[in-house]
Amino acid sequence: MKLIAALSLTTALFGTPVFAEEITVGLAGPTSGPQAFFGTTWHNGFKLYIDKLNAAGGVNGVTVKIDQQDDQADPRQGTLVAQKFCDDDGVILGVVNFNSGVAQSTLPIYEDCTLATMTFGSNPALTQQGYKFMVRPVANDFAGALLPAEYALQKLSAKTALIVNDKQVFGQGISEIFGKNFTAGGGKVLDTLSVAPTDVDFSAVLAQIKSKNPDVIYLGAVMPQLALFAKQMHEQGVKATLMVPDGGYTPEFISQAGQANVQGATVAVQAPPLDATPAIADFATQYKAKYGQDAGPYSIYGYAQGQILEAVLKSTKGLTREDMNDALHAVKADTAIGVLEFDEKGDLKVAPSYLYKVDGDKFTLIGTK
Amino acid sequence: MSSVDTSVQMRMRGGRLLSLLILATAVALIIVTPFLPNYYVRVANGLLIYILLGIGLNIVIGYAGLLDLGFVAFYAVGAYTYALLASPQFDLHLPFLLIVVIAAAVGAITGILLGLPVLKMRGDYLAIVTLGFGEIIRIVINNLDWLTGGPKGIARLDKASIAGIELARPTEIYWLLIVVVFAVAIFVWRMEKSILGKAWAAIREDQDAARGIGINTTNAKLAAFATSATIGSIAGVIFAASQRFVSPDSFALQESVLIVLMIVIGGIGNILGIVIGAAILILLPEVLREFAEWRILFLGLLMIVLIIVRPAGIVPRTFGPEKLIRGLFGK
Amino acid sequence: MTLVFHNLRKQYGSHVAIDDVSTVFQPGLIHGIIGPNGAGKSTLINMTAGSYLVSGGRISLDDRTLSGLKKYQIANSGVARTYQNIRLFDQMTVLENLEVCFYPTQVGQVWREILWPPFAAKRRINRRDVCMELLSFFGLQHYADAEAGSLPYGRQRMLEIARALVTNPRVLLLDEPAAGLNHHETTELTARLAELKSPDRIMIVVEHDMDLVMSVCDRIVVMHHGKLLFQGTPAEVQASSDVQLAYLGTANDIDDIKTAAKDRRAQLGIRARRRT
Amino acid sequence: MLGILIQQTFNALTIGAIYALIALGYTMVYGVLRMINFAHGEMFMLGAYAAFLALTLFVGDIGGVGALALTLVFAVAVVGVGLVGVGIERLAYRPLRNSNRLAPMLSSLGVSLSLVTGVQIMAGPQPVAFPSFFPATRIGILGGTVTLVQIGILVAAFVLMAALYVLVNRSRAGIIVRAVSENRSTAQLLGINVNLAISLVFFFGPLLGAAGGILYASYYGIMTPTMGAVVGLKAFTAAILGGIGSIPGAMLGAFILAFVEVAGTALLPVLSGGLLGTEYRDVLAFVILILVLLVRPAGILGEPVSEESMVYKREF
Repeated sequence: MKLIAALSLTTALFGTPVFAEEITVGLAGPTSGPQAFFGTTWHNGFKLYIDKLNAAGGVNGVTVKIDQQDDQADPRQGTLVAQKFCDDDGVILGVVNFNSGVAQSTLPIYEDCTLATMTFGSNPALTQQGYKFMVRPVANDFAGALLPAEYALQKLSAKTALIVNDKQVFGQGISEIFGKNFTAGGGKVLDTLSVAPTDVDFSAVLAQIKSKNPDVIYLGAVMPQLALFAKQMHEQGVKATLMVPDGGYTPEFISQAGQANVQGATVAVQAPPLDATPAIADFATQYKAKYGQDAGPYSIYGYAQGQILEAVLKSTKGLTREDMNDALHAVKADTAIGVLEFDEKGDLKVAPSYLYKVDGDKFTLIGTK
Repeated sequence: MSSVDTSVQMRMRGGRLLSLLILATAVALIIVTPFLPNYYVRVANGLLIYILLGIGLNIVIGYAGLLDLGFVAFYAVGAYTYALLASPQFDLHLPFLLIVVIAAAVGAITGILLGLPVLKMRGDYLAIVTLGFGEIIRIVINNLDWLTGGPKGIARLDKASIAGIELARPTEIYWLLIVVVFAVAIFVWRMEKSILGKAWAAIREDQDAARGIGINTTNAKLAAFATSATIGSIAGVIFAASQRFVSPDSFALQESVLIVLMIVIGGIGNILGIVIGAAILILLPEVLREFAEWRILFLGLLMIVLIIVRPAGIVPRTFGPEKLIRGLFGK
Repeated sequence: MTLVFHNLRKQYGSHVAIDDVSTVFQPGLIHGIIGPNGAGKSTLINMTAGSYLVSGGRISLDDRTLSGLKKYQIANSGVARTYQNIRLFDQMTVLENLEVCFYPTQVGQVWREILWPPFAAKRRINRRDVCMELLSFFGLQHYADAEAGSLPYGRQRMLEIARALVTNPRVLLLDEPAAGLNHHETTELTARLAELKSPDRIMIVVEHDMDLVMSVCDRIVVMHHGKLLFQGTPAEVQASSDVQLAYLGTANDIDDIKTAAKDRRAQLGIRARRRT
Repeated sequence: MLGILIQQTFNALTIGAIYALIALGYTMVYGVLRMINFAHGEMFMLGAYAAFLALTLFVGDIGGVGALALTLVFAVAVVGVGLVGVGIERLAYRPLRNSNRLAPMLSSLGVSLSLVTGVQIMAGPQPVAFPSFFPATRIGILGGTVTLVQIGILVAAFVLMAALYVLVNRSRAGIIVRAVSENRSTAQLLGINVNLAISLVFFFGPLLGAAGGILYASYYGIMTPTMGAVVGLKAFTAAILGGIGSIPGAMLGAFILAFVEVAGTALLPVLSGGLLGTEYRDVLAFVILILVLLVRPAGILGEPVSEESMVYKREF
């Protein structure tokens, strides 16, 4: 409300809306604590694109300043960060909420202060609650788990699957959806086993799995567990095909697991092949050049969110929070992970999904939807 | 003798000024905070919740001398009690105050259930077992999906309201917390001054000698566990009502450790110490936000330095609230 | 109306510390328990107070069995004690050390005390009055608000006895009350003990200081290797050749006992200084 | 069925061996200082990072490196971490030696936080792939699959533990440490250099922890700045289970805990009729810990508290 009052005051004084030369975008995620790796590399992807954007003079002269904040993947910290962005009238867009849990507690705050956000949490429930100021530029878990189930049933002729998840929002959610799709398609889920999110030793679980002899194993977890599991699976002589969600779409998946251990594993992700367009091929090299290490599992999404922001800035009527929200919901952005548009709930209209197979030290596209 | 008297008088005068200064600052801060931007109010709310938790845990650690590393379990019990009874989860929407009463009862029962098996243990064994209980509760919450929503947690909790007044915005929660913190602090302070509080102190100092003067240490310890758990549970209810979302992430082991640290750094066994400890461990990271991970490093090093410089905490055990008030009137 | 040991026995593994001890302690008298180191004197005190479990036999007070009860129950049956190594509540004030003894009688209405300030004030004054009177008796009234742990050693000994007296116990067990005290303090202690004698109170003193024992005790029990060797008045004990032989081994003079006691005191004195 | 049994036994032994190496550090420190050293898990983490650093500095590429060079790297890293342990004790714990018992414990929490964040800042928060010291050969034993890595870890851990055993029981340094563990003030009166004993413990404890960290990182092929927290807590639980302060107890506790974890994964769903899944594994571990402590309050091999020594004085 304060913001609107301030703006109407400016309008009254100057007659026409004043466009600032620099806007601020709130960027929040876990940059310390156990999930620091995900948050930092995701943020780096975003910053990489924004720095490029600013270096090129911004969009119509408007440059972007990033207010990066650490939410430690903790809902309580998340609310503080959200309120900080809300209180800062300069912040007109949020790139936030790496974790669905953090999103659940911050979305009401962003809604209250009419600050539009690109939310990262992929739990389907987030967009079902009627929030008007959020979009989710990543596929929700429904999309992420459909393709692998189809592939397993049709291409691999799998009859039985075994699900392992890390009992976290993402891992459990996406693996449940895989299970439903797999069962609906006529397959049989032999068992669902849970591991702790901090586990690194899966030998005991794997020994049990071995005795059940499933055709495929769906692993709902994140890095580095995906790589550790793949490695130990091979070492323990489990023959099933391993299927993992998008966290595995990173060279680290292959290098940490050991190339030989991870051959044939499938990864479902929203991103097209890295060599699909020159821009994406660029991304990986640019990232490495700038940060001195390979892109993290979610860096590409950060990069794409930068591209969405660019598109929004190009199309927005003004630089108020409301304008940005309208533009964000109406945007059609051509990004590294495809053309993205949002429906009225804020979900992607078309959530592209690509399925890759590890082949040598590369990911080979084996299916798309 | 006369020189002693003057020095005492001088100390008193200095003490009076100090008391006045501390109390005036506190009152000013309490009144000014709700008029600051919401971010500051939310930070203050977080601080107040931790102070509440600190007051609760201090009963067991500071008064009774039992090292409890699983305190977060009660916090979780309270938060989930609210979440289950005031959310779409089971479509139950009980009034806030009723839930506070229920949560207090559930907290007390949990406290006694936890207390019973660990009563005979002491020191480090007690620490690891309470830690284990904290973890057990968290793991169970994370896995009882049908009840607690599992890792997804429970969202869209009801707004709290008392007598038709809605308590949802940061400033409203702030005033709720101010009232509760003061009420609980006064209650606990009176408890400490009561015969039960003295018995806790005796158990802390020498458990066997305490038995020797006729103290039923089992009951006294259970009373400490139950009271502390009740306060933790009430803090959980307010946390859930202000966050309007609960998930197991908020109740990790680190939270228990954080509260213990707060108590020890601030001054063990002392309500004022808890406030100082909470201010250091909760506010400092917020103030230093822009330094990202460096602030955590700084916090770690600061912890070591503070503990080495003042092993029993910043505020001495004897410098309680009554000293402040007495100091104010020069008595 | 007596404290009775019935065939009392204490065993650690195969080692028998107390072997078939039966005796009766009368109210109105001060009973001394003496014996060389390791004779089992303190073990008797510890078993009576419930600090140690009883392996065999029975302890009864006024026909009520104490052995088998929990330590706090024994205390609440009217048995109070002091410890060989002083065990005060160090970080509590001197006054609080006494006040806390009201716990068993006052805990019932603790809710009222917490929630109703006038009641609490009344209680506080009441407690304070009783305790201050006791402190005055032991000359500790000026220390009331000092931390117990900060008191000089001798004062701590007195405070511990004062603490044992708050509840006006039927049985007062004193485990080496003179250990570590200087001559002046021992004299004071002797005087206090004599004054504490009352027709309802059974007082038992375990002590190495023979001057004290002989001057203050009415009856003396002599322990030797866990067995009850002799009991009688101080004069009878001093006259008993059994006691002299067994207690002193080859020596035959009470002065040797005194030397032994002095050594013991010096030893405890070192410990006392290290504590403070 | 036998195959699974053999395989699971080896799985448990491998995890147990790593827990044991870390649990020993907790128990030794507790023995001399009666202190829970929460920073000990970080020694485990530092071990892996130190070894990685030594590898990159001295060896470069892991491929084609002889066993001697690897052993050397291993030695440099563990000794380095041992020295760090001694330094930490000097700076963060020694000033607190005569204060309340809670103080050094909380100081160690500060040390832990600082070390994790420090490594996170210097090396980055991302998991780093760690080279395997052993070839990934699989061996079939009666239908079960055991890897050479597992056997290598078992051998290395047992050699280290045997060395510690000899050190503690046969060497002069061991006598000093044992004397101080037994009774610090008496040892002091007898002219034993207590500071030396404590420094020795803070050298060998972290050294073993670091060795555990290297084996662990090499086994799982990965290291992260936060790897010490979880494993440290497990090892601490193991030390308590076995009876903290007791060296054989720590080893026993570690293997018991590892077997409980594996059994929890393998049997919990079966035994509970599907009611409790593998996710309750850690609950089972803690429940067993609590049950053991109820029966034996000082842990399995801990010295039972005798009636006489039940002097409950203020602890903090």
